Amino acid sequence: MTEKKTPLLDELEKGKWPSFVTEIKRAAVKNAASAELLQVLEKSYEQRRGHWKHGGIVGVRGYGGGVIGRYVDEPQNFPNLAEFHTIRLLQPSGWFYNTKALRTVCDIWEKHGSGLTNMHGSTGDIILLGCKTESIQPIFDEFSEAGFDLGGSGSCLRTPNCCVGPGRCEHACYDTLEACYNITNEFMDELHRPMWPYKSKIKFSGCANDCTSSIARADCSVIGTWRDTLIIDQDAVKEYVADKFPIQVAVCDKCPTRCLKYNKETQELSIVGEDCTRCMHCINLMPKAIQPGKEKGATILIGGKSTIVQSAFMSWVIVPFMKMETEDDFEPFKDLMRRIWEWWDENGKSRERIGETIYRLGMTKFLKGIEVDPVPQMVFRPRANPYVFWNQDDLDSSGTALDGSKL
Amino acid sequence: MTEKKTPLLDELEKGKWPSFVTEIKRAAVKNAASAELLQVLEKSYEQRRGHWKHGGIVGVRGYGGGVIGRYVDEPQNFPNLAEFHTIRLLQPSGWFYNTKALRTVCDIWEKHGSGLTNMHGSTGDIILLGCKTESIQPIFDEFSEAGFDLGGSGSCLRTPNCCVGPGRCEHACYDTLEACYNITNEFMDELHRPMWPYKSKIKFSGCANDCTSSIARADCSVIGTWRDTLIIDQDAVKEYVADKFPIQVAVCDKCPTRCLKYNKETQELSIVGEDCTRCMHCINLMPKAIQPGKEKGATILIGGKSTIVQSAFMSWVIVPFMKMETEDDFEPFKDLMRRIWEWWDENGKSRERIGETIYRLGMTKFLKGIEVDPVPQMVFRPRANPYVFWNQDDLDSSGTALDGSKL
Amino acid sequence: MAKLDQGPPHYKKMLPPVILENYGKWKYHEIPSPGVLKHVGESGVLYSVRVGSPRLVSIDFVRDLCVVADEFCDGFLRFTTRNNVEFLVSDEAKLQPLLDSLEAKGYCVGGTGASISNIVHTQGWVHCHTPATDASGVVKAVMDDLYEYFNTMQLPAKLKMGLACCLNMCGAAHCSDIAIVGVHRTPPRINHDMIRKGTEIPSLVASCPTGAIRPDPKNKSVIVNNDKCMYCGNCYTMSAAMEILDPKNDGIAILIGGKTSNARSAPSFSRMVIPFLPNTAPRWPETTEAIRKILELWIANAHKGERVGEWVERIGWERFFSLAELPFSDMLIDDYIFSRETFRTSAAFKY
Amino acid sequence: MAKLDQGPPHYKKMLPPVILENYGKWKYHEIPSPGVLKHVGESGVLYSVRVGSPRLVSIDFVRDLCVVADEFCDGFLRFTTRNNVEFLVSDEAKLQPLLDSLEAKGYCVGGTGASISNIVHTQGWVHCHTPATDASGVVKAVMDDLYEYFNTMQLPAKLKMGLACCLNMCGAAHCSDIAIVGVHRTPPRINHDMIRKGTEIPSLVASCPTGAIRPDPKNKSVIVNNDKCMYCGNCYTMSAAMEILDPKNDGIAILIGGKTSNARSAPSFSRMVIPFLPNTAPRWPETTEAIRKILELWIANAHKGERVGEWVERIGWERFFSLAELPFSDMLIDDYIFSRETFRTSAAFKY
Ligand code: SRM
Ligand code: SRM
Ligand code: SRM
Ligand code: SRM
Ligand code: SF4
Ligand code: SF4
Ligand code: SF4
Ligand code: SF4
Ligand code: SF4
Ligand code: SF4
Ligand code: SF4
Ligand code: SF4
Repeated sequence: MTEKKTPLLDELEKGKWPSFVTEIKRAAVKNAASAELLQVLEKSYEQRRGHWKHGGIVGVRGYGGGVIGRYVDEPQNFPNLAEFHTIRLLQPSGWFYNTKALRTVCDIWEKHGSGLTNMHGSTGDIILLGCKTESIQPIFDEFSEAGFDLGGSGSCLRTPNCCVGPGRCEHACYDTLEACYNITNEFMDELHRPMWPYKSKIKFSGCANDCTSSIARADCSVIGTWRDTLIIDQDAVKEYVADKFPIQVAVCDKCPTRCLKYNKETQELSIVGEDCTRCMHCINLMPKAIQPGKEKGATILIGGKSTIVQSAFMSWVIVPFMKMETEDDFEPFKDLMRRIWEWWDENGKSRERIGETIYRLGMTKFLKGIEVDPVPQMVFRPRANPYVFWNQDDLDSSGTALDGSKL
Repeated sequence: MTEKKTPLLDELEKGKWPSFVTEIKRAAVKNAASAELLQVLEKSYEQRRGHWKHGGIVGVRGYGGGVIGRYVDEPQNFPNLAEFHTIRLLQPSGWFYNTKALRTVCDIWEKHGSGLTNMHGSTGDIILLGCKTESIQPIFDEFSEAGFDLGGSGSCLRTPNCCVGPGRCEHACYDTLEACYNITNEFMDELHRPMWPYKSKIKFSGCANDCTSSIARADCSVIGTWRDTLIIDQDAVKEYVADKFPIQVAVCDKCPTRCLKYNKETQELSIVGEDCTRCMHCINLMPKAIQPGKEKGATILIGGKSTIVQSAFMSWVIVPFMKMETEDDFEPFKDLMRRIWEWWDENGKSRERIGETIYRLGMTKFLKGIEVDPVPQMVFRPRANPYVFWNQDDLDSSGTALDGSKL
Repeated sequence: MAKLDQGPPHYKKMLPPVILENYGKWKYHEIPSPGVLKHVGESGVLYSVRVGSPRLVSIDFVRDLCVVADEFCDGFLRFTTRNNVEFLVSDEAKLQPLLDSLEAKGYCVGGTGASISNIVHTQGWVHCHTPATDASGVVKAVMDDLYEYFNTMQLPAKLKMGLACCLNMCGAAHCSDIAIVGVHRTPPRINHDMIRKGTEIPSLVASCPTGAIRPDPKNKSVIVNNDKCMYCGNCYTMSAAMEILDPKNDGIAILIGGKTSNARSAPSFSRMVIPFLPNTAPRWPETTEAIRKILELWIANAHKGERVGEWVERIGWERFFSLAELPFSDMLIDDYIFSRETFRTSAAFKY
Repeated sequence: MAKLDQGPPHYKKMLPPVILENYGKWKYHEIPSPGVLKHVGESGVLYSVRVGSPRLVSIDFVRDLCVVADEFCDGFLRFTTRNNVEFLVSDEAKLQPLLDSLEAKGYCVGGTGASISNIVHTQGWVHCHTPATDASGVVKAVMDDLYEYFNTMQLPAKLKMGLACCLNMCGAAHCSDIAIVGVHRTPPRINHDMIRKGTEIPSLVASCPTGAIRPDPKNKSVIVNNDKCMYCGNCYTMSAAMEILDPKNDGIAILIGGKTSNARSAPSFSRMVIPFLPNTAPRWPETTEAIRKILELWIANAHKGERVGEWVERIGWERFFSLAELPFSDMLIDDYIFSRETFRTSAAFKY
């Protein structure tokens, strides 16, 4: 490895935030490809453009995805980057690790790859950044041996992820870690063997704080909630008062439905249960005094995705409340997902995310297709136009005779 | 005229609200067509369907519109309704009348028409409902003689209308009656001789209460406003207090920007001027104490229309503030309208309202076309997608050299 | 020879002296009693007495108005944007006599302040070719039923109703507190002969918002894809050969919560809450009842000063449906161009 | 033989005992100091110490983390949804020593509560083929500049930033308080040879959101209507023959005011406030400065607890532009599918 200068990148070793340049340099010490990466990157910084090409079918036996093909645009100058593919590994739920597992990842990657990684990728995988085509199968074999599996890529179910949930959060309304694990395992085929119009993502958040940003980042957002009324511990409320916490201003005045009333005299909080939208605000501010209700579960929302093609979509409510307590409760969810994907598979165009398909064909057709009954929770507000499609078969029986009687 | 039974319609003579059936019957006494109308209508009530056909070119010499062709579907049974056209007459600004003018309308209409009228049509015209083709020209001639003129129909400027404004309202921020009169007269050609892709409407409201519903009902909504800060009369405020008017709850708490503060001690109202959106709420509730500011004018909004084809549109802000005090001030408005119609005429498809054309081509192209600079008041919020069109000619000069300097 | 382009009569000729004197100089107003507005100007006071009108009137009705105006208003009156009549009284002494006379003659005084006013409406079966319902008849039935809210001012806020007898929406009902909209529910039945005789096929094809119509060159006519049709009737407006009237299936949809004033909240569209009610002429009991129910729910639940839409937006549409005990169906979920913005992209909602 | 479909490692194996014992039984949390979370469970307390990560790291970085975790955390740690590291301390006695050790080794502790946290981001020039800007470099520059807000909790609320190096938005920046988005500004340059060699032309044509690409059968290639192109790069994703990278004109757009939590207000999209800033590598001073200005304006003006978007929505976007002294241009006005909902259909606004 020749030591080459990287004056522009060196500027990015200054400052308090940890430097990725330093990290590439660390890898470069041990790995020729990483050393060349430094040079290509310096070149990008000089020229202000990327130098990577994608494409080519790369992968492992038995799977249709999990590896992203990547090639430098001047292989003659950067031979070690001629092939520099990404491996995606399924992360453990909630990105929890013991050091043994982490060191295993490092060791295998040191042996076969660049020694560079993203902990983690934006979808959630462990991203191993840069290896040769010939190494892909050996890498997979070794990781497989060590208990790891490939993540998703291509037109398939992408690697689901979840928030820390019951692992460390008092707000969790269902077991996000188990749901993510169990459901990922259920859909191994959908994840490893692309077969849909386009990609599809699931993210699990334990409550409406949505710490996985599932509503924006996943085609299916599973967001914890409860069905009854939140629980107030009046003693704890008094402690907040004693601590001079401004309950009225910080909590009640910002409750979006103004359903939480603070009584200065009694130092008690009361709630109009049916007006609460379970937005989490009060619970966030007073976790010691306010808790989600007892009847817990999740809201299922569909359609989230980013900008390309039809604009960014956020997921919208399809099932307001689904129980998610035991493994059995996951079954209805899995059934629902199967019906949803099937409908999309039948109706979606190539490279059309499910949100776009639903938008194009109409929520009505989608709901019929997946056999879910419409409820007002699905919409912020009803339609403003009168362009209703009527089922012409039903019509005969809902028509009205000239004498006013139903037909 | 044979007396025929109308049992269904007779039901609509019961009840407290004045009855249109009674009115048709009154006309029927004098007019054969109106008598037949009663029969046709009774038939519609029996059968639950209309019996009218439109089409056919009917009109007066020199104009392209102002008359709507109408024909009963069974002329053999209702010979007097074989032709039963609508005449639209331009109403005086604000629908003010002296009885002489009104009686003139009645007399001419009695002579040539059904004796039935709408006072007024939904666009604003005096609607004379039902005459023969041969009568159209004589009717127009007589009305013309009496100082009346035809209103709009077809792909033209439709009859503008306005709220009562300075004629009887303390809120009027410009002279809606004069604006409507003056501008209607300016655009006589555009109104009487259809030449555009589709219809175009203007409505004038003296303030943001928008008593003409211009924002929903007109392609161009001219809504009175002011540019400085509203004026508070503190003595009058104290009178409201004395009258036990709940200022805090009814006014301040409902001010959308919460910029109006009531001081219980001093019994004074104060305002953070730059936060006020001039929504009219406080003025509506305390007209004796709060008035619009002194620098008055109008906001011009474009694009309103009802449901067909692309959905209903409400007008949106194109010019946040335009002076409207003197006749000279109308000139910039007229110029603007000419540019707007010209752009629409060039770019609009057949039967496409201007709001739809702007939506289809983008506000950017529209603003460039009419030479109006973009301001943030035009939008509730900026775009959420990054799909910006860049003028490729400007780009060279806004590009950045590799040394960071502007090109 | 008729004068062309002379424009409307000049409004100044139509104004009573008190208005000419106070023109643009009004200071404030009060509503001394339902239907009576008192406007105080810098040099004078004007009383306006608002009277309900069926809008579709005979010339004799207009002449009757003139008689009243001559007797009490020096011959001046006006009509409102909602087609009510306003008698303009400049002499306070004549106010009570006017009111007494109106009462005696059976005129309806009201419609001011927190009341319902006349329903903006359209032609319907009386004169139009596309109606899915009648206009004047429905208005009469509803106004009769709600009359107690016209001649009093006991509502939480103004209630503005609109009726359109077809989706062309000539009643501009699309931004009303309560909108009554005539709807067709079956695709057009094509009269191929008529089409061959003179319909401009390209325009007809272009008229369909959903692209349901395609040319059928073989037949020199068109074909309608019934599955794509949502019965807007725009094709029928273009060509009478596309018969859309269907007595058995036409009827009324109810939309609520729109407004156009900018006071407090931005103008908003009405939204569908009942997709269909039958055309039970002559008095549309299902419609009057549905409207009364919504209105009474609003009265019982709204804060003072809250328009229908402001109330529903505060409590949430999902809550409205459960309070109103109205069935929610897929019909009410938007599937047109701007549908996406109506989908609930939030995990926060009520039941 | 590799096992297929065995799925991710089981998370339970990755959890420290204190978590296993308190799994699903956490009662509440506190934030004793920036970067330190204290979670109190039914039978035990867990401290989590959050450390910033460049995300693009060497295996040695990961091994270093392991050393720390072994010493203070019984060998357990996790990563967050924003790619920070969290050391999981079950023994309170080890907390301060851990913090000291982290400090000594130069780790960045922070990102909790009302602070900025790591920027969700992407590959950029390091590894992707469509980037309009770098990812890690911009993030580094911005985080360095705003570091004072990472290791303190003095902001009005949490500030969530995202970066995407092209419109594919892998950083999912579209709902961030502050979004940094790489944008191209010139249409693709077509490599016709490459297209002829194997691009599937129908898919390429279909890939264009604005219909700017049409087939050119004569040339066995495609033609781009430059006037319709808004440089999204979707065609380049489909085919490398549609070269979209343009060093001179690529750069960054800033969007603000998005969020995904449902707390208080519904999740919302970020909205564009600066359409273009140049790619001034290596430290993007225009970008860091622009972000700092917006951030400081928010600090100075927001109510406590108000996210960026909540603040701007309260004061109004038009007011934001005047306060921020940012030029407003037609670039910022939407002209895409859902544009209509952004137009101000109200006469009420500020200046
Ligand atoms: C690695 C990663 C970015 C990162 O640095 O973390 C990434 C990288 C790429 N994304 Fe992505 N996306 C990554 C998360 C996302 C996300 C975020 C998320 O999942 O939460 C999104 C936005 C959310 C969404 O799905 O809409 C995202 C939206 C896209 C899109 C646009 C999809 C769309 O429908 O709008 C594309 C384009 C495509 O698929 O052709 C894309 C395509 C790509 C490609 C495959 C394009 C390419 O071939 O060059 C990138 C490969 C880069 C590489 O070097 O491997 N990537 N991509 C993320 C995956 C890591 C992981 O598996 O954990
Ligand atoms: C008479 C009137 C209804 C009434 O009873 O008051 C009316 C009646 C007709 N309207 Fe209208 N429209 C009338 C005000 C409106 C309004 C309300 C307004 O102007 O404030 C609207 C909604 C606002 C708007 O312009 O969008 C309206 C939106 C339509 C449309 C749909 C236009 C659109 O772009 O969506 C049509 C369809 C068309 O033009 O082909 C239409 C078409 C028609 C036709 C011409 C259809 C026809 O040929 O049968 C109707 C003639 C009926 C007749 O017997 O004369 N009418 N029409 C109104 C005109 C009276 C007047 O001049 O004062
Ligand atoms: C006479 C009329 C104007 C005209 O030129 O004809 C008129 C006259 C007045 N309006 Fe209006 N409005 C008139 C139609 C409207 C309309 C349009 C409509 O009804 O189709 C609107 C917008 C409707 C909407 O928002 O959907 C309208 C929204 C208002 C508002 C705002 C109400 C609100 O809070 O949303 C006010 C303010 C108020 O009442 O506090 C107002 C206030 C007033 C005042 C008090 C103004 C004044 O100081 O003189 C007038 C008496 C109101 C009353 O009746 O209580 N006027 N007003 C119209 C009477 C129609 C009728 O016969 O009932
Ligand atoms: C660790 C993490 C979950 C995980 O599985 O990794 C997490 C953990 C917590 N979140 Fe979160 N959130 C995490 C990402 C998010 C995200 C997603 C993101 O950042 O991309 C969101 C949604 C972002 C958005 O709205 O745009 C998120 C929105 C919240 C909120 C709502 C904030 C708000 O008012 O809008 C809360 C409640 C609060 O802080 O009051 C919350 C609260 C919390 C609590 C207090 C929950 C608890 O009781 O343990 C945790 C500590 C918060 C803190 O750092 O102050 N968490 N949180 C994520 C840390 C990321 C990081 O490294 O900084
Ligand atoms: S989404 Fe809710 S349950 Fe999950 S980590 Fe965030 S606050 Fe906790
Ligand atoms: S969860 Fe939200 S809506 Fe419910 S009481 Fe708390 S702050 Fe109010
Ligand atoms: S719009 Fe304003 S000025 Fe005109 S009548 Fe209504 S309140 Fe008065
Ligand atoms: S006009 Fe509206 S925004 Fe302005 S102070 Fe009055 S109520 Fe508030
Ligand atoms: S709404 Fe339809 S049916 Fe009624 S008058 Fe207008 S065009 Fe005719
Ligand atoms: S009724 Fe409307 S949707 Fe149906 S075919 Fe005619 S134009 Fe198309
Ligand atoms: S945002 Fe674009 S350039 Fe960046 S990693 Fe994703 S696909 Fe590549
Ligand atoms: S960059 Fe986007 S808009 Fe331009 S041609 Fe390619 S796909 Fe179409």
